[in-house]
Amino acid sequence: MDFNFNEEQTLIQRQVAQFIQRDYEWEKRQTLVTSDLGFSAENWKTFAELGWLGISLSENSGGFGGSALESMIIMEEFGKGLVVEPFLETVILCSGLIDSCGNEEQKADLLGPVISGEMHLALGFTEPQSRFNLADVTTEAKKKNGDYLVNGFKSVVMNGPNANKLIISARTSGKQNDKEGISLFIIDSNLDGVSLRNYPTVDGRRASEVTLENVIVPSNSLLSEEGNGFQHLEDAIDTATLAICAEAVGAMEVLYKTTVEYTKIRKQFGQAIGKFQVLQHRMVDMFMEYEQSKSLLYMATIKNVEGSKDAKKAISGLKYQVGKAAKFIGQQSVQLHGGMGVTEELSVGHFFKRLTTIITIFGNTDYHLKRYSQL
Amino acid sequence: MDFNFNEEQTLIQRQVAQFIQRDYEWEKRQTLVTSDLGFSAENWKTFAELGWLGISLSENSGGFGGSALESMIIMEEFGKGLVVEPFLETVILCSGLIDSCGNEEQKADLLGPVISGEMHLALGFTEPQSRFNLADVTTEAKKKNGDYLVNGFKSVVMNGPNANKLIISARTSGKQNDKEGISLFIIDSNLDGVSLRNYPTVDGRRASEVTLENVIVPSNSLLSEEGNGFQHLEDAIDTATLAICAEAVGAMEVLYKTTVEYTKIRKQFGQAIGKFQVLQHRMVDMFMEYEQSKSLLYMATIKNVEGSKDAKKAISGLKYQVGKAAKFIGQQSVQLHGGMGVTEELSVGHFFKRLTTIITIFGNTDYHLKRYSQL
Amino acid sequence: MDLAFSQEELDFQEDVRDFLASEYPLDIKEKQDKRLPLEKEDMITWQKILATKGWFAINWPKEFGGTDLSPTKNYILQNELASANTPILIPFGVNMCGPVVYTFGTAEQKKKYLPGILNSDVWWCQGYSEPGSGSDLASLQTKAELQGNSYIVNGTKTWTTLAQHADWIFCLVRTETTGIKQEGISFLLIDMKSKGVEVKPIITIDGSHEVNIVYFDDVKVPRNNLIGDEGQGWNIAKFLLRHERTGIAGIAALKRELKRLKEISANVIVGEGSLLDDSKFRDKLEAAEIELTATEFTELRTLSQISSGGAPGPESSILKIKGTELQQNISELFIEMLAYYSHPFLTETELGSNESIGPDYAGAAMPHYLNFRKVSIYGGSNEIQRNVISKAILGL
Amino acid sequence: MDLAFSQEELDFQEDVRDFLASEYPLDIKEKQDKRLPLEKEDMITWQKILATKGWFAINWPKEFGGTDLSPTKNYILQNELASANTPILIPFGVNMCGPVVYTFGTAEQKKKYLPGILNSDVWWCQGYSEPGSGSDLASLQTKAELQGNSYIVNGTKTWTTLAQHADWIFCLVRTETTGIKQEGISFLLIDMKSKGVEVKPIITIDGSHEVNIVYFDDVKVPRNNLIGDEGQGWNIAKFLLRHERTGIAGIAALKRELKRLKEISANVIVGEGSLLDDSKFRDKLEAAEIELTATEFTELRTLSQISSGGAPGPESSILKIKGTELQQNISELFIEMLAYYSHPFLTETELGSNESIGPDYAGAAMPHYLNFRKVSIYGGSNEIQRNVISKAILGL
Repeated sequence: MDFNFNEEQTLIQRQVAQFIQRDYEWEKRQTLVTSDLGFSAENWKTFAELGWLGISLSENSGGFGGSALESMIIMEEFGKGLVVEPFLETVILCSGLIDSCGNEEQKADLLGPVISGEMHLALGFTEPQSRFNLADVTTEAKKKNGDYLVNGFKSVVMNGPNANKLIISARTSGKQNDKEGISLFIIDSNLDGVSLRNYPTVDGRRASEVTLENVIVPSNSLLSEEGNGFQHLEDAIDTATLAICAEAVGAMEVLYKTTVEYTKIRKQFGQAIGKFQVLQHRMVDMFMEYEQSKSLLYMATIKNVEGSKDAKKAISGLKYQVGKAAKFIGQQSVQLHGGMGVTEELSVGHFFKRLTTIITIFGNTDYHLKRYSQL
Repeated sequence: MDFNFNEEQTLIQRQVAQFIQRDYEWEKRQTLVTSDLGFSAENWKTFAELGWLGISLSENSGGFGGSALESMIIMEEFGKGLVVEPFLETVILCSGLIDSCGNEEQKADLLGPVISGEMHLALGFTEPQSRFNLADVTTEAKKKNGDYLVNGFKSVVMNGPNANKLIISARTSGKQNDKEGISLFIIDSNLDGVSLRNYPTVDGRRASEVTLENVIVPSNSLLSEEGNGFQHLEDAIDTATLAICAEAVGAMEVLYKTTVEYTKIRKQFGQAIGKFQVLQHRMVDMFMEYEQSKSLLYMATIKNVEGSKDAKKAISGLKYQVGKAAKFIGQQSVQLHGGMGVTEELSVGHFFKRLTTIITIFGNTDYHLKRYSQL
Repeated sequence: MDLAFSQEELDFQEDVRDFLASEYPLDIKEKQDKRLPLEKEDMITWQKILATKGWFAINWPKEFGGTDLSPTKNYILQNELASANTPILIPFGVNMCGPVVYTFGTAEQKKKYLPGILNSDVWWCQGYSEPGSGSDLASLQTKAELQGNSYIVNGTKTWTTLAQHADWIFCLVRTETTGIKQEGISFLLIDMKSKGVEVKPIITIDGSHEVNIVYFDDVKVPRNNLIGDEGQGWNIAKFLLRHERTGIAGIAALKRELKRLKEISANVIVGEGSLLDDSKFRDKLEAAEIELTATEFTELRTLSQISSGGAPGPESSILKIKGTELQQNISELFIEMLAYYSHPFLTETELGSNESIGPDYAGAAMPHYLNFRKVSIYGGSNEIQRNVISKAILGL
Repeated sequence: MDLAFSQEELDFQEDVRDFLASEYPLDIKEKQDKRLPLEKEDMITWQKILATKGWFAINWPKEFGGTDLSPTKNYILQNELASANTPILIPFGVNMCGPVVYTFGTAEQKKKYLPGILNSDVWWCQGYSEPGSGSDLASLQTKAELQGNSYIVNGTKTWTTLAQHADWIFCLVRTETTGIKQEGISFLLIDMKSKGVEVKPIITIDGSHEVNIVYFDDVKVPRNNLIGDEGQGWNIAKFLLRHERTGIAGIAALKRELKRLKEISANVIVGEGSLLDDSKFRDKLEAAEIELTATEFTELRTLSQISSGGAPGPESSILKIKGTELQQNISELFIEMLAYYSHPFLTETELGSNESIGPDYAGAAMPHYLNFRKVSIYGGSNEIQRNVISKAILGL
């Protein structure tokens, strides 16, 4: 048993940490959030140049053959900077999916441009009624003249506004909620019949409602085989869940530490509020929630890399713990900052908002406790 | 709306409080607990003389025509003294049941002696597999030559060792878990085929495992009509739930106040531990749990007296709250007393143990939250 | 002991219901039902309508133009108003400045200030908190120096709710810098149009402009704007805090929101059933309902004590704690219910444009959740409330 | 990073399993499986058996007769022992007095005391707490005054676990009453057979006799029973506390108990299914399992740091807090599972007589629940542990 990073991993960690510290100042990040694009194209170029966009992709797709461990390292550091660049959506979620089940042509077409920073992707895996059930798919794809005719609606598609291509789940057979009969399609955002309503989300990111109306999708846009998309989708979401938990762990570390430091300075009744025992113990509980989350993050990540048979169960256990911790640390950080905690001005409120969405994304605490129990 | 007791009720409250203070010293109580009988026959005589044993029974049964409000007042005070006399079992649970559904002969035979203090009763309503489901009855009663032949097993019958008569639920028709087909029988503990294994319980009381083997029970021992016992049983348990919640509220009041006083005296690190903010806030939470429990106790009791249509729901809400509060106040009282809290010597551990059993008796917190939700 | 209403009280309830059915303006009702922000005019309009029935200054003594409603009728009124989802009243005039003026003010001051509060023509805001003061209110630094017949006020107030609409502000100011800090505080009324008063918005994490910073730069305030004596400000503030806390639990509004949550979640499909059938979600909802009922009856017990001649004491701190915990808890359950659809974050204008993302009840949920983080912080944080109970009730 | 065991470690695991299958005495196993109390002889027998394989003094350096087992092998061993439900080892000799003697003792002291600990012939107990000292250990009052070549010891120790069996006690005593209170404390070994030592049982709410009060009345103790220098006692105690806390979480035993709870509750019928199918019960059980796994990996991360050269630091306070919370939590779930059958309260003799009330696993559940209230109080209460983390890690 060994919990240490190897040399290469340590290097990546340092590199990302350095980027956050040097090139991701808070004020700069805030201007990105309100910009048209919603993030920095320049930063994205830097990610490409430093090789981060291909680090977790397989060598035969042009990547560096890393694993969920490298993604974890990057995402944990990104969490500390509250990075808004859509690394999770384009690289981990969509590229990971293509890497694992795309054909050679699709990999060449899409992953090359992703790795070089020229392509953005988004995954449409939820519908208004589907909540966290990936098999609840009503969007339909019917064979027609060798193509597919797609009709349906995908909701809250993260990074939708910015994506050149969308990957969506659609039903080619079976009934709503059937795991069988779900297919994945790569759809160009510009295709006729695809319309996006774009909007900002509370965590300073962007998403879209995607309407698909008689969209003619060529059959070579099918990812993997017809009807067997569910397992690939679930695997991709699981990998992304690990990654977003790593982001949360990074964000929680900053948040609890910021709060501790704030209470050392902020004075009330003639003393630093960090001297009040009730607040001390609450911060100890925040610290412990963070440590417990980090322990499960490492455990679940390694189990996934090692292909352990309880890897999926470990992910649900992790997301449960992270959801619980993110809520507690987020809410208490705001509470301990007092009025300042609820202003747009301080970073604490923004960390809190991102942690709040992370609790929901890919399934909330209740959902994952139930899934843990069933796996 | 009015939350004040009337003059008569105030009088009863004072009378019981005075008894606890003057005649129920802690050391005396502790000798009762380890005595053969398990409580004081003399105290019981006093209860009879003061009229407490008949206070909640109807006038036509020889009682004083009081209501659940009077029982609440007595039980709340009893809770403060951790009274071990089986008032709940003999008077509230069994006599209340007979009063509500017994025939004139049964009332005359049994309630007179109860009111005068000469008769003790116990209710056998649980079986090893039944948990909190009153309809889960496998004990069988078959008609035979005008009598009933009863076979079965009743578990953890509170006050069993001391009861002259047992009331038991038995199935005269239907399947296990059917609400229909349950009948109630008054059985003399001395009947052939009735055998009791008696034992102390953790709260310093007594209970029995009751085996019924080919017991011939005369048909005039049937309470109410054959097969319709369930509703009466449920009503009796509900009334007793109100009463045991009142006891818990009394016990919680003593426990949180004792703890507050202890922390004012007990010194650590050169100061009274009650000066530590973490302990202060915890005691505030204990106080609030107590107040919230008391509010629901009053509400549920009045609703029951007024025959409100959501009276049963109010009882389950109350038992849920009391279960939650009893656990928190009980555990934290021990914790704040430190090592002394876990010794037999101090009263705190005994209050904790009684609160622990009250959490379970008549359905625990989970059970009542579910029932609340279903009513 | 009884919970039943008398016939007179039942008639009163009927009266309130009839009034709401006919007098609650539809345009305001629509905004309220959609959880859209109200304009200043909406709030004033509604207050004026309530005043026609004497249901605005309900706690004021009759001699000052109030209704002096009985606790039970007040309970009935609040339940009916909340259940109809009418706008909350802005408390700074009617529940705070008014009672201070009629309790501590001179005859002249009563004559000058009370009518504008009663008829909602004058909008008041509250100048208590300062940057740095937080829960330690007595550490406030805004200075009022007497020069001739005027106070010259310098300093900064913050978290000033709806100051952008206000005509007047009542302030705690420091008239004495030596001695015990509480004893140097005075209660001063300041016209917001005075020279040297500047209001700067604070945008909160829910994206709204509700609170402000108010700067006072050599603001000249007539000496007879002082309420009570110099140095009496802290006592006046304590008087207000005690009165403010009764009803702070906001039980009636919580009941409405919980009911709404239950109704909506019964229609959110999860697997074979609804979200309300989901045991984990339902448990949280039912537990909240029980806690809410307990808090309601704790409040009623407190009111019953007051009716029997007791004064509202530190028990009201329980209501502040439990009420705000429930507000936060229920707003959080809305987020859980909405899942991904709690994430879209439109501006208030977009929210009002009928172009919601997801179901029409979705848009306001996250702003509410974020906004409600404040309720455990302001008005004496819940930590401070526990300190109060610890000291005043438990004697620790 | 990896979690896999090496081949050598897998072989070791096999070795432990084989050993347990053949060497774990059946009579002891039966008592353990029924959760019945062990006799002193049972405990000693088992410790001696473990010692034959070098699995008793696993953390001791080899030069003193220990095994100096690697952290991973230790982890494997603890898991196998707990999973087989072998008796817990009495820590006072092997994990406490032993390390103190070989770290701070003279050559002569090592020679005198270590063999008796290694072969379990000498039973040690711990004289730290005093009536009134509680978590404020440094306030201890038991005095040792030097008279010639002996200390004269007077005072009272309390909560002394299994002192009724003990041959020797190691004590913190006060050798200096002036100055900083920590600096006047010394570490002294006392023969329990000395004149003036008296042991009085304390009965706890679970009905058991586990702890005692030990009185010292003019007890004469040879000067060379002092470990280290006079005044070094506090440092020795801190050294021990740090070492004691690693492994204090008791993960392996918790895993066994949780597994047992799961297995039993799967057979408790509730309605149509089992108690394990009941969503509320199962949620609590699964949440405990996740917390347990997190704590296990927090411990492993800490051990990994130690292996990489770090010293066990205040992080171990997390393990104390989480481990004890889990112990209490799981013992509580047993009560919930048993419902009414947790109430019968038999004596230890009756429990051993095979005449249990209800299912045979029922009798020990309530005593365990009650007994486990102590775990958040002793060894530095969980409040103290939070103070430690606050100060030492968060710098507050």
